[in-house]
Amino acid sequence: MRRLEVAPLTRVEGHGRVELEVIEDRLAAARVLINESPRLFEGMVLGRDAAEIPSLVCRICAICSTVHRLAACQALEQALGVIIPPRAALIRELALLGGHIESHALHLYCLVYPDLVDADSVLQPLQQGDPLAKDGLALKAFGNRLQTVAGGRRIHPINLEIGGVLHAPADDELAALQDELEGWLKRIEPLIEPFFREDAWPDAGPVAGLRIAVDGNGEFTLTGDNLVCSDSSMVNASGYRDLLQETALPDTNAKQSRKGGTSLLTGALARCEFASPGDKTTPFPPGIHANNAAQGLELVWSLERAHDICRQLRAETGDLCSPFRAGPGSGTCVIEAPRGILVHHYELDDMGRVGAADIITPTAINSTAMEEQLLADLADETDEPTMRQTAARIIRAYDPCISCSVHVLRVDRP
Amino acid sequence: MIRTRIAYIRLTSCSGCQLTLLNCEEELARVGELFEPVRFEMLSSAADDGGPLAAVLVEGSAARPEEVQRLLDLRRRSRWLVAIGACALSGGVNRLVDDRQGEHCAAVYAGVCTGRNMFPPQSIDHFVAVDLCIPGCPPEPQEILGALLALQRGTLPGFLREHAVCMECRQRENLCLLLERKLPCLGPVTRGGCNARCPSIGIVCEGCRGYADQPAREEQAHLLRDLGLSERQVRERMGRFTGGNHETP
Amino acid sequence: MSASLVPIPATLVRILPEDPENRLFELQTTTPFHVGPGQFVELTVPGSGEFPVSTAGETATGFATCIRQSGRVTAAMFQLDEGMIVGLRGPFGNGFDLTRFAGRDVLLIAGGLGIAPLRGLLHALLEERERYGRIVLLYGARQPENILFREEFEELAANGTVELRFSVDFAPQLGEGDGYICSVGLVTELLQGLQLAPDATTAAVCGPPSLYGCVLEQLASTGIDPDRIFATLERRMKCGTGQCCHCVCAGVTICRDGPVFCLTELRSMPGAI
Amino acid sequence: MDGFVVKADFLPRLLQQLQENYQVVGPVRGEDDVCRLQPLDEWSEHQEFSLPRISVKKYLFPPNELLYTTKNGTFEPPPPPEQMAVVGVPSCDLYAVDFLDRVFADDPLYQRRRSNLLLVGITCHPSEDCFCPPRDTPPPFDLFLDEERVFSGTPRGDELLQQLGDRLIGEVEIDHDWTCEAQGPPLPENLERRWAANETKSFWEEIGGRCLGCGACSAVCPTCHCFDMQDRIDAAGNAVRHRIWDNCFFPNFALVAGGHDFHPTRGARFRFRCEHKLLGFGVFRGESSCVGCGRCRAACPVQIDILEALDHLREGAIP
Repeated sequence: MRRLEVAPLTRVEGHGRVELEVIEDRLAAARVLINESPRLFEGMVLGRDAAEIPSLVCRICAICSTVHRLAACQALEQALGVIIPPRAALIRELALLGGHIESHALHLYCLVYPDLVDADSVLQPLQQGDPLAKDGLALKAFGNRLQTVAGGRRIHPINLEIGGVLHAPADDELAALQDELEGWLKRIEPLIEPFFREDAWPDAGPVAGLRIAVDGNGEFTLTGDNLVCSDSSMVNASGYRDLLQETALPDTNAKQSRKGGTSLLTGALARCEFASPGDKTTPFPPGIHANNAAQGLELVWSLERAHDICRQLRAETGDLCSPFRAGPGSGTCVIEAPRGILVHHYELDDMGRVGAADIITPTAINSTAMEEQLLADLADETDEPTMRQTAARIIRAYDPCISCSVHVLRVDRP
Repeated sequence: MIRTRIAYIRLTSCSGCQLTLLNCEEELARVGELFEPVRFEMLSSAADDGGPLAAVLVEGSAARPEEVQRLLDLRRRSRWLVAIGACALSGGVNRLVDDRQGEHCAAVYAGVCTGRNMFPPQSIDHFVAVDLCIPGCPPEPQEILGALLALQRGTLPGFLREHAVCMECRQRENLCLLLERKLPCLGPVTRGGCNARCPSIGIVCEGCRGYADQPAREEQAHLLRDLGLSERQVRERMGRFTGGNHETP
Repeated sequence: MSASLVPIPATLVRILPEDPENRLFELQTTTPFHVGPGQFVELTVPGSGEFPVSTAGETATGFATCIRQSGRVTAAMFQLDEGMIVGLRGPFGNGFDLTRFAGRDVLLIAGGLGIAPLRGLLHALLEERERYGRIVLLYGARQPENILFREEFEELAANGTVELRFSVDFAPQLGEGDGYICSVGLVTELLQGLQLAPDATTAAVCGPPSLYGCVLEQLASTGIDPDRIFATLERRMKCGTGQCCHCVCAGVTICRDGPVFCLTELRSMPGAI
Repeated sequence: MDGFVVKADFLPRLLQQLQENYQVVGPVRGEDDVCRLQPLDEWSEHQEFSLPRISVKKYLFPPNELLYTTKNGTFEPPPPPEQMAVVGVPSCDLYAVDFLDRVFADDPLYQRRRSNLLLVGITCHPSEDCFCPPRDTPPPFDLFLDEERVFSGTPRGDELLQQLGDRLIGEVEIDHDWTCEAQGPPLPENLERRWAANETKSFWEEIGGRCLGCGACSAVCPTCHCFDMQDRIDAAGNAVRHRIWDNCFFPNFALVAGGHDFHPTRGARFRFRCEHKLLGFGVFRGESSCVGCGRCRAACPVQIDILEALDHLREGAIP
């Protein structure tokens, strides 16, 4: 037996590596390992006032900071019985969409696109004046602008607190965003086209894992009350544990999610399959690489939705934040991070302080599927360099966020 | 033109400081012209050639021997070492687990995590000499870019100041949240350079850039208590980014 | 003097290492630029910053300054090569008034890098050597190898132009060539045994704050008129024009009203030394 | 100086006239109830002449001002600023401009801005924080509006009045009382001697013990003019320098190479600021530059009051 290493995984978020066990030139086992220190956010929040939590937990991950912060707000609002004003909900969703656009653009144009043009990084195509790299980054910048206007900052937004939001974008800011959104909607198609090209990807087999997503009743959504699974089951957020059966792996700082022994897939591809949009004439590329195309499709939907929200917000004048009183309760939020389902669950004691917290991140959910996918797609591969390269591209296709999945993947054994 | 060789690594943190550079979308092409990212895993697949570096940028706190090893190796290879962000500078939010690390580890991993091979997260100046500090959680893009441009010219940058957020907030003629809204703003003791981003949209400063030079911590704590915060709340609020909640101001 | 905050370009025509920490930079400008002894200029390393530095004397084509690598900007200055361009503002401040020295014995007391402005003064005095009586230079440095401009001074002493005495804080052993090193200890010890005519002597002192603390009043106690005991002060002089307020001490703008003050003035400036 | 009674619509007409040649700014009260100087597009009936958070100083001595850009080994100053007219400047802020004019008398960049700035003063409506010193000479202005009268102070002002001749009714004597109705206590006599006698630390250190060192007082002061300079490389690769507002409350303000700090405590820094405001530095020694606008009192988060320092000096013994 030989052990091949793809280390470090590059152009992904966080430190990880892949170990491939090869027996007689055939891949026998695949493991995704992480190189991160546990950061113990679920412990850190214990004993703290609910109000402190959103700004702490958004520091789990920079790329998903908006969605982490929002998940905490929503779970804690549920625990405290707070109903937020409709205007605040719109501003929050705008921030969420901004994060979605930024993250997808980062993944597609900075992390994946270099593979399509055979470069080490996006810097090479950029310097050569490649219009796709340039426009892709401009789209990423625009996602950041949405996050800034609605969330107050690109990374670790400040505007989202328990009860609603603290600040409303000015009308002229919203009007400017509307104009820009219209511009983007006109030019988005050629920008996502390369990710649909079939010849751009390595050969790949069927995608592993039961699909799960936040239920949008057939529509594109990032928020909702229920989780839906491709085996036709549906659970309410509070029953997330039934769907995501997490176990701690012995002797490691790792947890894994499965459903009745079957791996799960979450993310853009899963969402697209549930959303069944009217127009899906363009076929997706093969296998898991379809996730990239699905992200492209979501960019379009996100821009459309953001445009709609800007319009609605300009007509809104209501309150921004509902008052709340500290007290006991428990709440769960399921929400779609750019790379899949994120769950935040908190239990508050009589003083309104956190007594228990549980955070499940999408990359943790996908980890088993990733390993299965590596095994399946590389089954016939015998050339080692190709094996390494393809393995890296398969992992990249999931758009993993290793730093925020820190407590749920296997770390290096000591 | 010979590009300046740099590395940008991350230890225990959220990737926000690296993302801050990638968020300089308009300037990235220029960055690519001037710099060769010898090691910057989030951005580039190029394999580290192990050669000398002009500067290594470090995000995150050190929490494992392996991270210290990586720091020491890059320090040896580099003319300058730049600590970026609250985690690298003070330990940041990572420090909030500090003395309860083992306890939390057990809670989060249902007793299976032993906390082995890790130690309470530390600022990186515990292990290596730091030439330049760029604060913030997250840091300001213009501070990172400006610092890079200076380093590329062979000098440490001189524009990073350590005065309080209040100065910039006053220059922007904002409503004073502390004085006029009676909100617990940390502007008077927090290091500026963010152009008072949060107070300018009516949100109190939460201190993400760490303390200003010679902060009036006791006076600030007194103010917060006057606004109705409990002793514990004052400690938690002021300690969020400045090395944990152990120190009473 | 120009009060403009926009520098003019100056070329580094020569860079001479003086000792391990100090270098002499000779600058040249396209238009004549005269810096009097005791005055200072603001030097800009483009992109890095600006710092005040006194003149260490004029050269054939401009003037020289002696710079110690002590911070960020001076470190950047030390990266520059001959022929490169720096920015120059000034000259600033009131330097030494040579009429106060004319017809009198001159006592120069320097500690460490304080020798640089006094070298500028010495050069000015030597321009018209005949106008002055004795010129005595007392100079304290940390170690023998830290004595700046040593050869130049020893040559002047050898031909009788000046009387010279060095002191050093540390010296393992004084050897043959150390003839002018008279003591191991404080520069003030060099004063002992000097046959001074206090009422005919003008003194100029430059060095670290600790030097002023002990030497100025000691000179006054020997009988030298406090109006004829001069010291040059060091502060964080940023603008050079009395506008930025960084160097203000006791209401006095050091950059504009100084940096050279007589002891009588200094006595009325609490906190100045 | 000429004075005229004006017709009711003089102000809007003046604004129209100014907009032909100047960028016009004036005090505007925002949604957050804060008054700031900002560009004026049109004359509002509800235009309120209250004291802006920061005076006209921000246009003459901007918080962050480009000093030069390097180009091929030379240091190029920025292009000259645009012509600007500031409408509705209260007299305390005009006196502050007079002080700054003298501080920066030799500074070409300041003078370039100043000569491009037209000032339209206005009788102020004092707030509870004001404490203006007595005045017997007028401050600098191009035009000054005193309720239904207008005065011209410069040839530029004369020219404007000529252009607006049809809005003027009749010439009047100028009998304006330049001392504001919110008159503060006069400076104590023998201030310099009192100052020297009051070097005793206890009072200043007691205040320093409350002070946050945030610098808000200096930031809002219309005569504070401490500055620092910052160098950087711009995106195009040129070295640039900016002049930025500094603040004597910052710990490194009086730090010298070698690490000695001449103002080591917040008490010492507060004393330094009071000395600057009340006694003056350098050629301005003996002249108070405090115009009594009261901004520093209003801005201090811990209610430190320069009048407290003045009282302390007044009550202290003179040797």
